[in-house]
Amino acid sequence: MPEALVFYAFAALAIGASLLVIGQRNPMYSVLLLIASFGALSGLYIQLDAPFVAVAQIIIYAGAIMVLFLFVVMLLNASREDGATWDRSHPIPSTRLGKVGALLAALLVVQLGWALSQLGGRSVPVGSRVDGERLGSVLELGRVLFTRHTFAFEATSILILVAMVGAVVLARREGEA
Amino acid sequence: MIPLGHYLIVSAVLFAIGTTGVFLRRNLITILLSIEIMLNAVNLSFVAFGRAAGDMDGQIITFFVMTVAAAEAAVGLALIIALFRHRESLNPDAFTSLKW
Amino acid sequence: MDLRLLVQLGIIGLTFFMLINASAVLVLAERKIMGFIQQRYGPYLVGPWGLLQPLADIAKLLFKEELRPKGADRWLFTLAPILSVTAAFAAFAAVPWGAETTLFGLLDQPVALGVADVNVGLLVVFAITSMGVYGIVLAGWASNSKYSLFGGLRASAQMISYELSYATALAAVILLAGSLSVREVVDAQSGTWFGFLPQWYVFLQPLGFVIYVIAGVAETNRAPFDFPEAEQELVSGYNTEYSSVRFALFPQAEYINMVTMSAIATDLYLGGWHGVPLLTALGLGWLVFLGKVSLILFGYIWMRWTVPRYRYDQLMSFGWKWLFPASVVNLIATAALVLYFDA
Amino acid sequence: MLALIPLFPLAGFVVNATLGRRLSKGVSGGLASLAMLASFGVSAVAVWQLAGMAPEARTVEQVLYTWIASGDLQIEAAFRLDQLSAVMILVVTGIGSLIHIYSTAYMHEETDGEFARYFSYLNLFAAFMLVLVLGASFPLMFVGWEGVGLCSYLLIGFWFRKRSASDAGKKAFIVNRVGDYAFILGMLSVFAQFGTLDFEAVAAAVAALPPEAGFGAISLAALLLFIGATGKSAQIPLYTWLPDAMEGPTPVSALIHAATMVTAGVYMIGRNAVLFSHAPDTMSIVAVIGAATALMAGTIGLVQNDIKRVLAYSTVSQLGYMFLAMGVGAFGAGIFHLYTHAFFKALLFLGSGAVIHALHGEQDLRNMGGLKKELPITYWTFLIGAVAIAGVPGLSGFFSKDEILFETFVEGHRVLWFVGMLTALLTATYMFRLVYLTFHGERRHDGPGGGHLHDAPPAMALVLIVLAVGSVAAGWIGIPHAVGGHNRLHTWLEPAFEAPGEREPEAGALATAGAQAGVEAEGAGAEAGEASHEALEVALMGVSSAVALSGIAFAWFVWIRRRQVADNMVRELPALHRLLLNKYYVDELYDAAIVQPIKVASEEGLWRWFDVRVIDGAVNGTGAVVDAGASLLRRLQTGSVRSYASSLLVGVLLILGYYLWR
Repeated sequence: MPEALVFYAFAALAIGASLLVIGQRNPMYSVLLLIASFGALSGLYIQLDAPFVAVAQIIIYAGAIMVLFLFVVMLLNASREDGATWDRSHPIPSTRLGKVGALLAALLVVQLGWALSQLGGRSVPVGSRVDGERLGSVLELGRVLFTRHTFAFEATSILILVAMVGAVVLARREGEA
Repeated sequence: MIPLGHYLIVSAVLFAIGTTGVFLRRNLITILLSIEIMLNAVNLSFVAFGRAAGDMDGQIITFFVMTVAAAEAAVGLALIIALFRHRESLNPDAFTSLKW
Repeated sequence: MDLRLLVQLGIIGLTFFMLINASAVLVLAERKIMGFIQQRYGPYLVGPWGLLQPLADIAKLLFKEELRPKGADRWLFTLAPILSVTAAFAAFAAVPWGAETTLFGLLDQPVALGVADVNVGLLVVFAITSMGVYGIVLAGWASNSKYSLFGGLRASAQMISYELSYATALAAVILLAGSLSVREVVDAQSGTWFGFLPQWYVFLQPLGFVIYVIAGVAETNRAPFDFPEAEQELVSGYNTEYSSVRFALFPQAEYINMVTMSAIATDLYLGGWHGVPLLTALGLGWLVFLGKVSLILFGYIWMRWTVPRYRYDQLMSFGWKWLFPASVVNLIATAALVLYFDA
Repeated sequence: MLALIPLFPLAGFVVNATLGRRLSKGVSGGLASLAMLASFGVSAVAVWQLAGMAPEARTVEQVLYTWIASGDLQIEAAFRLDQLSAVMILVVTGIGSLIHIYSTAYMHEETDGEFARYFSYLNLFAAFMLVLVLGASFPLMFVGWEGVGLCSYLLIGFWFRKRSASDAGKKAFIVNRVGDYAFILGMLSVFAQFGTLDFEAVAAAVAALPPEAGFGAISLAALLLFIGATGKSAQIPLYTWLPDAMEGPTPVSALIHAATMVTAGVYMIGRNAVLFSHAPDTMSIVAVIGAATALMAGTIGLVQNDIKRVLAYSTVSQLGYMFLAMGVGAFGAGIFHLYTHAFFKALLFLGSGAVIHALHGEQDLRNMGGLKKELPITYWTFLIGAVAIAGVPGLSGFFSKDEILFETFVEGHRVLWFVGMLTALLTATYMFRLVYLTFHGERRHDGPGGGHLHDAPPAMALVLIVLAVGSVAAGWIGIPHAVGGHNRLHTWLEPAFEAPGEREPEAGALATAGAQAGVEAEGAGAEAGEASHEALEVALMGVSSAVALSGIAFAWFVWIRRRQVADNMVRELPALHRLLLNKYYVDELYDAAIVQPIKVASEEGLWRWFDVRVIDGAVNGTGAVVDAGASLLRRLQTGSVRSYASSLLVGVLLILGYYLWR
């Protein structure tokens, strides 16, 4: 069954890449690996009969956002993590904080697993009920997006605008006009 | 046909990885990346659910998440640049003092 | 192993082969045309009229020494050129270059000339080309040299800026054709107005076409927008530290990108393989396609050796303050017209 | 249609208040007057239509919108025009427009801005007064009630740069608060008993009950409402603000403090005639208070030296008459007197205004005299007013006042009747004292410009004349049967004082009203002996006219013939004179009994103790608590992103865990 193989390959790629993203200290590598994992994810999307989402994933995430990250990494050129002075007034020392966080994350995994185990119908094959043709069609997607979700769409556009202005204001040096 | 559960498991694992990243890494950029991982994990489960339920909304939500992620990245990176100008550092622990 | 699959593989191989050669041919063409424009011969020693010059170049490049600067990032330094060339090849995968044909009745049902027909093909092309930037950026960063770094930075900024106009121009065409599949867009342009004027979108989208071409030039880092490798400013930009095959891959990628760009332009604006009824009838439409593409390519080269390079800040402000607004206006106007005439 | 009536003045107010200072005097004044005239026209048309209907069905109602709807309290913002309010709106708009016109001349010295401010206030007052009159329910009436109070405050203190003026304004406002408080309580108790606040509904509900024997809930409600009325209409014990209110411009005194606002209390009682007539005890209280006020104010008026104050006290005492009438159940008579009084009292005030105008602000009688020749128009019109109020037969004042006295007599309140007569005597006396001191005798002042004074300018003169005609003729719609006339006003007003249910056409004259009032058992008997009735009435008329004439004669004797008599009296009865001159020391009494204790209490108790200790303590305490809490919580706000993130994640875990546990 080839598609199962494809799925496992992509899933493994995504997870592995993500692990490596947080696994080493060089932000440059992290960015690239994250791109890889996004690619894998878009593969999964294609398998889920969402080609448009897949392409958008590549274009927006890998093509735009990640370039932005890359740009910043190169701009700041701070390739290594630097140890900062941790002021002592904190209730939790920084190292322990990291450990605590990791522990919490582990708990999260447990809980999510638990939630999944309680979820009904998780073993039914995806898309066994409905055909992927309609879901795959960009036309349909656009129709839904611009009719039922118009408001959300407009709201997001405003959000983007605000974010843009904010970014400009933030990144400007003090004193610059 | 892949069972829905598999996708969900993948997304759960990705989410957990993102969370861990936020805590373990000491580099603002990497932390932002971890957040992106979480977002994508959620996206995956959305699309998977949508596919299983057979309607578009999963994909729609994914779009909105993407746009939000774009905005978040823009602002976040701008912040990082601004912060980096103040202290030549990207370590969140360097910015614990609430004003300087 | 049935015949059809064989033919498919053949087509793919053919496409790949043509692309590889395309770069070689283009190098020669570029140098010849440059010579012509600068009123000199250009290469003429190797082979008749210097036709074998590309081979010589390739040989030279192959036998050069592989240099890697000290402190360069081992993996990324190697990965970068591969990445860019891969992206370049992959992008062409979704570009159809000929009508469906039965190879003169050889097949019972027709095959499409082109590697793959994706129903969101246009987006796929766009997506992959947008990945192409990573090659350059990484090259700039990995080779740990300030010239390269600047080249990379410029490349990333420039590409992000121009992708917007590029995509918006495409969107207008998509609106007209009402489909994301390149092949359907092309077929939508068959036929003529008033019996003589071919129904090419360039006539409906003159502004869009101009925007597309300009943005395309910027995307492929060709002069006058070749800032990532601006000899006068940054020795050779992102590929300063490269040599031998690693270096060879970059121009290769660049030329292939040019071809892709032109091919897309042909498909979207110039009616692809349509336009010469006779050849189309003979099933030789792909020749028409080839002709158009080479025409555009000639335009590229011509432009490079005629127009002086911009200034970087000018490039940016032009992209954001003129090209992008223009493309947006174009898109909105198109949308309005489509709405008006359809409904 | 009805809504238009208050709307016109309101519009005038808005215009004058917003861009008044940019307008010239002519424009703003003209606008205001036009607004009033327009609303007068509308009300005239409305009343005409009303008159066209069948007598028992004469009510026009216009519901604008539902104002308050909470639980079983359902109040529409509704205007209702019936016979009673018809009279009122005609008085308000008619007299109002006249006074507006008068003011355009009177206030002419003011700057444009002040001028516009004055007229905006005046218009606003008119609007509120009309709301008060037209309101179909207690709350709406209360809106107008408070609104006119506000405007009276603003107008009394119009020259707020003058200390005494602003003080007087404040006094009026504060004294009225007492009454308004009682009014609110009255409203509440009415609602508590009848579950509605609409006048007609209340009347219907009350009519179902028998008249209260003894002092019960209804009487309480009525009493509270009456106390409210005493505040607004300057009756004992809350009358003290009215004389001070004379600090305001004279036209204001004429409009607000003589013709319209101060009669609101009377109108309110008339409006709730059914309610009051079911509370006999309250009725008698009203009657007694009214009579007492009439007498007391009359006596004070006898010795005051400020021309306007004299008029103010006469107003108070005339209002006393009206309340007396209301108290004895002669609602028609009360309203009748209200209506005639509006004419001649406005006339008198405006006349005094003309005098003051001529003398450039001189108000002291002792500096007047001998103005007869210089101000002929003012003199003659003023004289007419005086004659009318004094109750000389044939003029408006006579009929109304006499009717009140007659009713009082018939209802068996002999004592009150006597007091009324006494007051009538006093009225005649002090009015003519005023006339003589002002216009007759020799001149006790030096007028500007070589002594020649200019008489009232045309606008004022016109108004004076119109009002003079009014004060002569206004009474003629109420000529009693006894002298062969027909009391139209009564038959017109009759149904308004009965519950909507039992308005049968043949509801004969106030006999039925008396019967319902149930003041006396022999009210029913009154119908029987109609003939003897009329004879009695004629006799009483004779008495009262005699009284009036004798009062005039007395005044003539004292202040024209033998000036020294007055001085002798002062010399011989210094205590009495001082008592009267100082208005029975009531103000001082209030000051000692109420104002000072409140001052002390608020200063020592509220300020030094409550405010400083409790409130400030509370504030500082809050601050301290916040401070302490912050010093604890700041440990949470470490500023470390990751600690925030961890707390966030903990939250996520908890919530998710909760949903999993369930």
